[in-house]
Amino acid sequence: MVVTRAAGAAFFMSVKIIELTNFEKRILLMLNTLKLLKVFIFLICCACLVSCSEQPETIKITFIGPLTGGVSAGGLGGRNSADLAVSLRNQSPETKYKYELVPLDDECKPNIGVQVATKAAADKNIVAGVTHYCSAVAMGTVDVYHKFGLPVIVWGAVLPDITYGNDHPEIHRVNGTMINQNMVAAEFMIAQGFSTWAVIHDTTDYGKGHFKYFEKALIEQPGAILGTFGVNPDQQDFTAELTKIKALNPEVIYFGGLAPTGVRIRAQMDKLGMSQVFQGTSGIVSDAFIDGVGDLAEGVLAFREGAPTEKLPGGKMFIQAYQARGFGEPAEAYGAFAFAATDLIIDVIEKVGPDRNLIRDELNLTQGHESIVGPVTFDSHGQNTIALITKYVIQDSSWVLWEDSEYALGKRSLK
Amino acid sequence: MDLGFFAQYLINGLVQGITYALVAVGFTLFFGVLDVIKFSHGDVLMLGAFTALALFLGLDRLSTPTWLSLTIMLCLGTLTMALLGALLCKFLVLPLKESPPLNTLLITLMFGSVIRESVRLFFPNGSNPKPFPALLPETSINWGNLNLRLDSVILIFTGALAIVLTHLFIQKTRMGLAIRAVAQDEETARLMGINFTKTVLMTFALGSGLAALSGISTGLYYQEINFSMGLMLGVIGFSAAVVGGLGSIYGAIVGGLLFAFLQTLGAIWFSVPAYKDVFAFTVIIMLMAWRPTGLLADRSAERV
Amino acid sequence: MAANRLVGRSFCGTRLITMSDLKTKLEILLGVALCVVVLYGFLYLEHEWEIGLLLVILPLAILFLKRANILSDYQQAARTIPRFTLISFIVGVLVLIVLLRDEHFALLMLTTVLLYVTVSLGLTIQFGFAGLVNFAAIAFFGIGAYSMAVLNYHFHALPDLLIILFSGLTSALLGALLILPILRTKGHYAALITIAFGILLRTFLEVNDVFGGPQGLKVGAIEILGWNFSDSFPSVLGGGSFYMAYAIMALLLAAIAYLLTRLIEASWFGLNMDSVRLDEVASASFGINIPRWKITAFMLGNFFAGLAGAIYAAMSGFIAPASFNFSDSLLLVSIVLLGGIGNAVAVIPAALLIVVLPEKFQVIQEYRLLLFGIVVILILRFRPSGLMPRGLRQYFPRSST
Amino acid sequence: MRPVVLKTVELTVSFGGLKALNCLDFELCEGQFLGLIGPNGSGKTTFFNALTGIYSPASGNVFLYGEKITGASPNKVYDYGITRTFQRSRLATPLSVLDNLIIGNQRNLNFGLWQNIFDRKRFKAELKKQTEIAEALLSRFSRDLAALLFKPVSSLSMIDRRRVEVCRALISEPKILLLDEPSAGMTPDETRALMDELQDWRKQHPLLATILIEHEMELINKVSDTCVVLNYGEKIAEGRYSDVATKTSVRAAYLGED
Repeated sequence: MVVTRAAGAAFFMSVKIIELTNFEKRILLMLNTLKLLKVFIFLICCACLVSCSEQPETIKITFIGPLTGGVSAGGLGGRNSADLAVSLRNQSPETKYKYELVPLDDECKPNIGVQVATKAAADKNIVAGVTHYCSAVAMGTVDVYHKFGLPVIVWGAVLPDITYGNDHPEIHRVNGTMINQNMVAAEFMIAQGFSTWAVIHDTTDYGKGHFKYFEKALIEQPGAILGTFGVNPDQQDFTAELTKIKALNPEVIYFGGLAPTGVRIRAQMDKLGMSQVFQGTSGIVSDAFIDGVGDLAEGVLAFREGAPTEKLPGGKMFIQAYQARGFGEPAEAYGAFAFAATDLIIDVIEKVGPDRNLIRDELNLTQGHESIVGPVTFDSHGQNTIALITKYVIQDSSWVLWEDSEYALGKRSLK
Repeated sequence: MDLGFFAQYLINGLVQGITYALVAVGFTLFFGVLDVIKFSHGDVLMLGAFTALALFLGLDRLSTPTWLSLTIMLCLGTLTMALLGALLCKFLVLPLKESPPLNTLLITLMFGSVIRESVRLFFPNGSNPKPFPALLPETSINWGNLNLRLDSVILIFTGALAIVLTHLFIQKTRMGLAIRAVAQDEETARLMGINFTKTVLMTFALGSGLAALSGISTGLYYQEINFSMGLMLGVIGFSAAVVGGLGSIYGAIVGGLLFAFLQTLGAIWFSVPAYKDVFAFTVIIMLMAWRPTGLLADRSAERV
Repeated sequence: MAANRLVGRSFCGTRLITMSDLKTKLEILLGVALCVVVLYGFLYLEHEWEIGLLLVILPLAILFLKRANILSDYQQAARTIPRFTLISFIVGVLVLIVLLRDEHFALLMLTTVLLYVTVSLGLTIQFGFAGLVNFAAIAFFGIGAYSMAVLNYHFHALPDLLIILFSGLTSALLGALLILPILRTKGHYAALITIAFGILLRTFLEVNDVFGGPQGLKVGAIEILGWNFSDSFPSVLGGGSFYMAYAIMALLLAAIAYLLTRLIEASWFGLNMDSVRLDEVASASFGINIPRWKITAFMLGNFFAGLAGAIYAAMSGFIAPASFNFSDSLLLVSIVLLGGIGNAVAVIPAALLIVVLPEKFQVIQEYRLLLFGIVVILILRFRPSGLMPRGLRQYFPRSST
Repeated sequence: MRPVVLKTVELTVSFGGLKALNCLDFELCEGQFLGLIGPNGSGKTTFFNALTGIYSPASGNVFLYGEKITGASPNKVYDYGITRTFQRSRLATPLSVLDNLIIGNQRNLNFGLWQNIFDRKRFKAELKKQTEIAEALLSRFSRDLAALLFKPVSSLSMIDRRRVEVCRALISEPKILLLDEPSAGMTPDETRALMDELQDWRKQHPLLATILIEHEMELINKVSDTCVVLNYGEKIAEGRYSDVATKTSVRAAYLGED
């Protein structure tokens, strides 16, 4: 419609010029020019095209995460999971509306994130969002969602400030923050009898944040960090850092970062003949880590927010359904959260209808909502407070719940 | 510092330095013959490693003995990349010969990102890091705090051998002579009856083969490869080639070792090792201010 | 006398408004309108089939303009009528802004394009005129953005226009650190210095917590005379998205940068910069002070980048080191190359392509970067000197004969 | 005897261990046309480069009207009134003929920010003046060339490029003109035409001193007042061409004997 206006404006402008001098002659001239007519027809066609593009819509939910670039594995897993949630609900006969997932790529870059967040938030047909895997991107976009009033649930970014750094009622998060994760991690490790750490973290918000909260958590415990090494996530070679750590001789190497970097560090530890316990964060809870490291993965520890998916009835269904759909990429650690967030949003829409404000308010009232990552309860900042932290250990090339592992039973030993 | 740790740093740095040097030699060769920078070099390296991995996975099914798969991986991986390099040169680089040199840089860069994205999308589960088989003997000697592994030593020697062979090839063979002639003066070389296109293609094949070799040895060493491994290696290799002096093989070696040395030094010095790149690149900028045409480049005055 | 005739031809740049000219004028107007409509579609359309259709229309439209001789008429007009390009650019974009006044996202993209145009104009001066390769454009953009964030936070009392200016200056001054190595090196060697600087700066911002570290910084909105740019556009002026204010500001900046670039090109400054680029030895032998022109070009280009960065930071409200990657610098360089090195007009369509195209590929999700790479390769391969190669220097518009 | 314009005393330029110029004493008078000859690699172009500040001499001095200008930068040398052409054409080929000539007239351009960017009227006037100067100069050499003022140099023929290069060196009305093998790449006829045009210019600017590096002995014989012969960076002979050409040392140098 607006373009019809554009064509009108163009016509108006041309008329205006004509008025400047002899009107009739000009009109004749114009009519005589076939060329001009053609252009006009062309313009009108364009205008029609644009105005015809309005059509009845299904209810749209956006998914935003990194689909290209270095951490796209996590993003693609999340996208598939959200997609799965939508299609499962669409298949169900109880569902009132038809849903459509609009996946957008934030490339894990804040500027692109703001761009696509604006795109989603400004689109009236999108009523809610399942957004962001990278914390820096989420930090940049929360204001955008607030400004446009788009209710979103963060499905992967773990920086506490995303929910706690603002009072925006639109922002929610199903996954826990790195605070809870590291508290549990520190307590657990101390309980296992470890007391000295060396920390390697990548210098992104993810790794650096994890280090910060792990350090905080350790202050309350009788543990000591002997050395900290911030590294570039693109870095290939870590032998210099590891040699330095070798000289410090800690009991545990704490790694704050994502699987690709973690794989390199664990593999290179072996090169230097280091056999310290490798303790990771949620970022390495992925089959990619085990695939990448191979046999060296045995005994690696990691922690993840949320209840163990595989133990919950809905979770089992998720894992099966995901496999049944035959996605090209695995769900990765946060796929379950993306699924849970999408499912929660659809539940809310089913209840209150496709209206952003109603969805926002209803989301804020969420109390003990059952999901595949455990019950979800949002606090006043929209943060899921039921911060179950699951402890994992790699046993025989798969992530095993600590409680179920042979390590917990004393059959194997970490040291 | 403890002597063992010192030796350990030295060995680590040497492995890295040789890898950088291998990449830098490629940059230097391309620049030598065509005055172009081929920025997809790092991604060719990555593709070489992935080709070798795919070969291995195939051979593994046939349960080929280790030494044989290793040889096949090395030969086929290197040859495939050499072919790719030559094709790239023929269809993307040579046609742009008359346009500004930056165009070549950009087109190869985009080609690199096409390679990268293709591997990410079309290699099974390509966006995740892939384990690379440990095919080299893993015997290691512990000597105080030094853990010297046989595979590191083998890789250092292989890398060095590859560079020496490249050098000999360029200095002693007819083809090498042609490459040198083209590098010195294209027109004169043509007048002397040298097949220009063939020589350039050969050089690109050679450089890309070296990249594949360093990709495979990176895989063998770190036992892990990923689709974005070529990005940083490409930039560092380019830096090494420039600091050493474009067009000089010795320069590439010196540049590669220097860069690894700076990074190691930075990692030791700074409490936050990520500063090591800040440090290395700052030193590079200062070196460039001091020696504007690189450390070892031919500094003969421009002909006026 | 022959001399007089020649001189007369080249300097009598008076507007010829004659009857026979009218058809041409109308055509040009329609051409501009067509461009606006197509651009509108380009920025506005979202659906897969619409974009597909647009991809068909776009070449058709270009073919149309060519077939109807409108393109050449337009070029003729640009050569003969003073400031023709600038005015049609401003008017066209203003119309676009008004048309898109409620489309937040399209306005955001348009503003980004305009800011990238500004940076690319800076690169045109640096690289297209003086021959200085700058692979750290996004770093200088980032310096401007960070200065904006820090200055706006600490010196809130200062008027924001002044802060934007300071951000540009900071960018130029920090760039001055590189002057010595840049002056001493040439070609690929100089390229390395800027590459190193770009990587170094990003790592520094990320490792160091002074400027927010990897988590980034929030940036306050621009406020001029009590008008907060992040509020909706004043209803007195017709209302609209809050991005409208930024879009107009970016348009103003891009227009000034464009005007300045063209004036530099059409003066002895541009002449000397060209000479420095083409042959340093010859230039020096004819008294050209090479450092002077290189420094001027380098500082000015970085100044442009800094200004654009400052506005960008205020508009997006948030900046983080991860936004200022080496790959973004390459994107900017590719705008200049794709457009046609040294041609100030060419960066406009090129920036549009490079910034908006990947965004339009969102429908193909993870395959979009792959396709983008292939498109750029094809353009470079078959238009090696860019979409609109630079022509001869024209000091003043000249009337056609 | 006319006053000495340019004088070098024991001028030495060395690259590493190699002495490209060795203790060269040299004098050039006002209005003189001096031919500089010698076998390949004898240091002729090096001599030009040392004079124009592209190479800095290892030792020795250069005097211009008795004033020491040793080691001056190339743009300083230009300001002193010494211009040159290059053995391999060094024009800015993508630029127009006019642009190239204006580049040669740096000294007389106003580089004020105000005039260049803001006061475009005054700039227009200056441009007009420069265009007239350029056109007048070109038409002295070739009327056809003057018509190509607004064409890119890359579209010009070899001889026209040479002409533009010579004009670029002359447009600022220098005191000393250094011509480095202008005949390279041209037919003898073209060379002769160019030299005639140059002689014509010299008639109107009698004070212009010229040094010509040339391999065409015919040409040297025809146009030069005196000759200097270089070999291995040293002056081996000086005088009228007819005298110099007969010297055994010169013949030996050219025939490659020791």
